[in-house]
Amino acid sequence: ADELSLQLKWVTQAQFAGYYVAADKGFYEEEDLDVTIKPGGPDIAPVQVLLGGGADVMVDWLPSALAARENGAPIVNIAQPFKSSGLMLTCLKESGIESPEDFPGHTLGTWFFGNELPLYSWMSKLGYPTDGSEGGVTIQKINFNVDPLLQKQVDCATTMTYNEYWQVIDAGLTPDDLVVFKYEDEGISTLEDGLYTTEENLEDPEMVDKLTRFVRASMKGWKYAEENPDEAADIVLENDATGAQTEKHQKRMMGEIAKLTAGSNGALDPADFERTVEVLMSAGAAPVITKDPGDAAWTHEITDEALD
Amino acid sequence: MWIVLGILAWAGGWALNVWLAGRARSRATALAVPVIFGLTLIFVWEAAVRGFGISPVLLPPPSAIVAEMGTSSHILWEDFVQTVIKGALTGFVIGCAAALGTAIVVDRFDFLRRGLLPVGNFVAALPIIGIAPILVMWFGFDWQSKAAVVVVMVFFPMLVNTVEGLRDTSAMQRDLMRTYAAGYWTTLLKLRLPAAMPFIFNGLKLATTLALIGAIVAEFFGSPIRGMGFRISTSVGLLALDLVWAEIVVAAIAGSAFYGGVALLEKAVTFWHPSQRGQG
Amino acid sequence: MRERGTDRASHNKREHGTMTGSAIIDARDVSLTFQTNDGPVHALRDVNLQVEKGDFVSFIGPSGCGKTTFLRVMADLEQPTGGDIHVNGVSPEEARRQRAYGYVFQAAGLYPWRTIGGNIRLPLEIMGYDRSVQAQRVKEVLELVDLAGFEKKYPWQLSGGMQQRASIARALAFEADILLMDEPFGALDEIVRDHLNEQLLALWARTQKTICFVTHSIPEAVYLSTKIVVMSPRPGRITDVIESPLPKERPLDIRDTPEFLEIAHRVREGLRAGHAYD
Amino acid sequence: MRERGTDRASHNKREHGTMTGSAIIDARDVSLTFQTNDGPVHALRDVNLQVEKGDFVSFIGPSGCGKTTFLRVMADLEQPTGGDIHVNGVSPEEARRQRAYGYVFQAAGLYPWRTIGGNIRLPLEIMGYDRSVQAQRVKEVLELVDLAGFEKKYPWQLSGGMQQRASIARALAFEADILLMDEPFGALDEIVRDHLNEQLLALWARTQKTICFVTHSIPEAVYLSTKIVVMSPRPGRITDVIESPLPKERPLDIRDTPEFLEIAHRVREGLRAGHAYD
Amino acid sequence: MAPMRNILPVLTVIAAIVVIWYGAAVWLNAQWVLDTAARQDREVGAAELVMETWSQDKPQLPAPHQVVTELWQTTVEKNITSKRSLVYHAWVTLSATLAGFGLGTALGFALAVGIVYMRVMDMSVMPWVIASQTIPILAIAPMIIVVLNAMGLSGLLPKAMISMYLSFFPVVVGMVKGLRAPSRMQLDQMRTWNASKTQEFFKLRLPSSMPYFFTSLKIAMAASLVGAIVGELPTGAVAGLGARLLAGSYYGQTIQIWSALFMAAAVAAAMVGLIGFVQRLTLKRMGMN
Ligand SMILES: Nc1ncnc2c1ncn2[C@@H]1O[C@H](COP(=O)(O)OP(=O)(O)OP(=O)(O)O)[C@@H](O)[C@H]1O
Ligand SMILES: Nc1ncnc2c1ncn2[C@@H]1O[C@H](COP(=O)(O)OP(=O)(O)OP(=O)(O)O)[C@@H](O)[C@H]1O
Ligand SMILES: Cc1ncc(C[n+]2csc(CCO)c2C)c(N)n1
Ligand SMILES: [Mg+2]
Ligand SMILES: [Mg+2]
Repeated sequence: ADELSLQLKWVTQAQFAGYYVAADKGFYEEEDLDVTIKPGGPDIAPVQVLLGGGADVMVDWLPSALAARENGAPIVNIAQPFKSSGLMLTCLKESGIESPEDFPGHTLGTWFFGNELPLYSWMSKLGYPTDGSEGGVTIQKINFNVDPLLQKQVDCATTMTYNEYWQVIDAGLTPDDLVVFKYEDEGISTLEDGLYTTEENLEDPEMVDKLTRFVRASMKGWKYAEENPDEAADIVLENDATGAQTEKHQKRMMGEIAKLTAGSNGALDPADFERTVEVLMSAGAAPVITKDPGDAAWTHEITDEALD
Repeated sequence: MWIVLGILAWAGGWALNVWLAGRARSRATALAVPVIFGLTLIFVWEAAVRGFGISPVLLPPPSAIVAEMGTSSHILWEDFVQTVIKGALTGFVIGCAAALGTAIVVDRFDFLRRGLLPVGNFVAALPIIGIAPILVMWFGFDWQSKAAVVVVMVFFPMLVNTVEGLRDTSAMQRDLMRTYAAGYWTTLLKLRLPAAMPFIFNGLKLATTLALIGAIVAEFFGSPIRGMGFRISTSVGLLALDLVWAEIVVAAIAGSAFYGGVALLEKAVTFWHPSQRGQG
Repeated sequence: MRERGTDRASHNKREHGTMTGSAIIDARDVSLTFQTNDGPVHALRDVNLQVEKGDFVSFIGPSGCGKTTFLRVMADLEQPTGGDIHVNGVSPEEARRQRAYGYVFQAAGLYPWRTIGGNIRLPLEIMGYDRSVQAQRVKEVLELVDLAGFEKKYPWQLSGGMQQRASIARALAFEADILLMDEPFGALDEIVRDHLNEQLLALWARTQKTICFVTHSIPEAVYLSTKIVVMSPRPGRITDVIESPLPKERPLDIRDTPEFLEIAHRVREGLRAGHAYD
Repeated sequence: MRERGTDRASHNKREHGTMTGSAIIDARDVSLTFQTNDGPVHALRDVNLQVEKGDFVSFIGPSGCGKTTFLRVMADLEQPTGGDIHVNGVSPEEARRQRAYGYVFQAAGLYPWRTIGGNIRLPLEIMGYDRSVQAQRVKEVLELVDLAGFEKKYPWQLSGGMQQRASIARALAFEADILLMDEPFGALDEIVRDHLNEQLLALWARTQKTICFVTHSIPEAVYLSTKIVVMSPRPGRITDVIESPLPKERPLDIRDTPEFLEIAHRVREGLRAGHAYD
Repeated sequence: MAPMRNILPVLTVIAAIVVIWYGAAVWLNAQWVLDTAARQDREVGAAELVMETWSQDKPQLPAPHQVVTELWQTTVEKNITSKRSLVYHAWVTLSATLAGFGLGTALGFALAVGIVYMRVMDMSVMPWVIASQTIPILAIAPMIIVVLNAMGLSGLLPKAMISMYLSFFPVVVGMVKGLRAPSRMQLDQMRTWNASKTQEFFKLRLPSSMPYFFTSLKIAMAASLVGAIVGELPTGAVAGLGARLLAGSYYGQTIQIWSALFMAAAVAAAMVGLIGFVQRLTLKRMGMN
């Protein structure tokens, strides 16, 4: 079998169920592939792993992928299993926020690494300064958990529909205590989990063939996971080496993830790409991308072949 | 081509140093030798990056880092103030002062010494990366939590060194004080603190490197949107490695300068100790 | 540990001591046992000694016989495990608090972070002397031990003999009634030693201090003392106490007189008895 | 630094030296200046000395006059800044490589992690003696210095005087032609000192070693030596070299003979000349 | 040397810490209890408040018994090969720690010997060794891992390398001091016996450096553990105490974080204790104590 390794953007969880299912159900084997899945984490930049040769393909979000590309990393999107964005801003109702008009004077916590850009671009659309000055908001970098929100260090925090939001709920708050703003609804959504590889790999026909088979099997895994969420969650749990995940949480996550993958057959929709670029470039202050990356940043070559 | 150049530079630099070190020891050679060594290292790095065609998102060449330091100097300065001046320095001062005070109390009451030091050693073994998030949770995002992390990090090395130093007087030196019927405080001031100075400086020197690392690492776990740790962690995510390395260079320079300053102070204060006199 | 009056000689001496009321140091049946891993070490056993005010007492005896230990007991640096000792009629501790002692240790023990002047000034600072008095005293004692001009040097810049003299100066700088000196002239050559012996005698005559002095040199002991205490080891005890008939005024050439040689002979015999050879 | 033959006496001695071809140590115009922060210290200037094979040479002089420094120059532990020195006809370095020296340092300097036996065995191990020879030698020298039975003890379990004896034993354990001893009997009392003096003389008579011996005691120097070198300080120079007329066979009471006292007197005068006091 | 004498003071201090800890737990967690109660329109009495602060799922500061319970459950009650067993994770970290410790000690030792015997190294290397330690390891650890990965090294070794990076420093510093500990006189003695450099090293410098050596080893061991944990973060939260800390932090599982922390400290204490034991044995055999 041909060996192929996949670098994830985050730790093993239902967010990546499609790949684990494909491996577990033998979809990769059917394509004569031997796939190694490497979990990620906050200290792992998948692009570095990819360029360093530690992986052949990676899961990444378009904003950080484009930022890397502008910094000289020749990476290309080859498939996009996630159609919609799961990012949202979750606010405490007690802070008095009910609609975007209420933001001024509050502290909004966001993840960085490129995830802050949609928020900046939203604020600039709303006309709020982000330097904490009068009539504006304060942007605070928070880590990948919800503690700052629970401890009221911030009034709003970025969360994923499938993960952090439920952690807030698990902590004892009810949906009634919260107000959420989905990026998808606010017109600032960016493309999330896509599959990327290097330009060099795409010039190698053998590799292209492998990737094609990989994408095909992965999409099969995704569709299987959508249809059998509980089984998919179990498979994910099986593969969690930290032993820190819980069944309840993963099953719920799988349900939410299915909503995000639903609209995609695996091929990138160029309109989504354009929208993401536009959001990123209108972020004001310190944009991570300064020029339109153009169509070189994605290709349909693989998906066309895989999904024909 | 670049690889050959790198090897040549390495050999040349080392030979030059061997020659310099063989000559009489002077201020100039003492300075020149490490500088030449460092320059050689940097050149070899540059040559390797170019020679092997290493991607700049993995390891940028020194020339790119220097260029970045020029263009982002205002960012670097802002981060330096936030992390080094506000976080590391405050924490260093508070932590060392607290440790010194505690050491004196612990030394006064033997019961405390025997109880606190073993427990202290255990607590000191708690990894910083575990403590930092907790302290950020307690002290907020700004520099106060960084200072707190630094305090925790420098406290025990400093405490242990000071306690050891306060006990490092010879029986005869103490007996002399007894024959003068000198009280506890007099003995502390005139005998034990001076005698403890070499140990205290050992602790201080250790604390300088710990303070800087602590302040930067703590920023990984939450910070306002400035600071060296913040910049490093976010820039890695965006693969702006020039900036990351520029920050690292600033950290290394600041750390070495800090260490050097304390070492100079040590030389001035403990000029009498054999380890200082030996190098003349 | 404590064994009482089994020994005739010590019993006699004790009675003698009781009669002289003015004894400035009055040790009765003093014993001291160190507990070590190898078992107890009897450093002193049933030591009885009376020293009058103004006495110059030399202690002589083989290495390890307890000379240093006895000095330490007097200065309250060591607690006897048996017997009683009184200094100036009070306990050694009380006397120490009254700052009765000037102690010259067997090794110089100067503080390396202070200059020679600073080292000599140290006890004066602690005892709260005036600044001007301090400077005056430092100058005086430095001259006394021939170290004028070395005030600003650090201890390690001096040779071993000079360091020893500085430590003597330190003990002389303040007004202690009792000087305890443990082999102070050990590392000095004969000429310097003679010179310092003279100086010490002059100082003693002038100030009426009481001096307890440990030495390995028989002539030195005889030349300096009004009372020579000969000790023997394991357990450390006093084997002989010789009252010197020599006059207080002692030129160096007194050392060639028959009286002197006779006392020296008696000391040597006492010392020899404490040794294993023949 | 180097200053040549300006001094009549040294010039004479040099000629004298040239005539005796067998000099085992032959120092000509040796000078040594230490460069310190305060400026140069002239530790030795124009030292001329010839030592014949089998000589017992004592060095005596005030503290800091350069005795230790001269011993160190002989042993190639210090490089002279002027003049020439030959040992056995070769340079000190060469002689050192041939393991010509047994050196007893001013302080005992035993290795704390080795037992007394182990310390004495150390040079034997380094020089590659057989195991059985090693054991034999250790036993012999321990007896020589009266430390039989202490082979297994560690240095800190011994008193200062015993440590000093162990360090003497260490220098005697291997076959060095030249023994360099720097105040070896400093911390010992008179009786032990006399005893060891006798032992040392016996050893010297038996083995025909050449011995260079530093001491502060005039009687000791006179009693032991065939040649007494008197030195004076700043800069360190040799002021007198006294060839002893005493016979090789020396009982302890030779110290009361007129010849002995005369030599002692001459040494004392020489020594006094090097001092500041009258 | 007499641990027995220390037990009472240690227990007293621990008791004091536990009391303060419980107090702090009430203080830090009370806000949350009050907020929850307010949302549920519920009144809490003082006793109730205290009890609830000590039994939250995700407290700001877990109470001691919560940590102890978690430790018990994840060590004793789990099969040690299970991924949910803290013993398993501790072992993963420990193996990287030991490998890094070994490498670091060897490197540090070699550098120290070079510095002591070669003047060039003394003058050129030392300042850079110090500078190297001012670099925040957490920042470059991911890059080291990636680069090593690119070179085909993965698994234990990259973690061990980071561990080594942190642990060689105390060994260099301590051993340079230790190898230079012999006095001038001791070195001169060796010279008069015409000892070779090797003999001088093994018979004098090495034995004199032993106390420094062991002290350095203790510090290096603690540093190695930190290195191994730091190295675990960017290998992808797979296994080990570092991964455990990380996972705990994503999901706000403070109890899990604290128990991983304590496990790490216990491992460090055990290893340092072991070195101390070897130290006492060695020094005793060398007649020094
Ligand atoms: N702290 C101690 N612990 C155990 N034994 C001790 C201690 N101090 C002294 N000794 C022992 O007590 C005895 C007397 O020692 P002391 O120092 O009084 O001798 P000394 O007469 O002063 O000898 P020296 O002439 O060598 O100075 C010795 O056998 C010594 O080993
Ligand atoms: N390493 C050194 N650096 C500078 N000066 C030195 C050094 N060694 C010795 N001296 C100086 O050289 C002079 C001679 O010293 P040396 O040790 O030879 O004296 P000594 O005759 O052995 O005295 P003592 O009787 O005290 O042992 C002294 O003034 C001393 O201060
Ligand atoms: C560079 C980069 N690193 C991490 C994340 C965060 N992230 C990616 S997936 C995921 C799972 C959420 O449950 C999280 C937190 C990011 N957005 N960008
Ligand atoms: Mg004594
Ligand atoms: Mg000398």
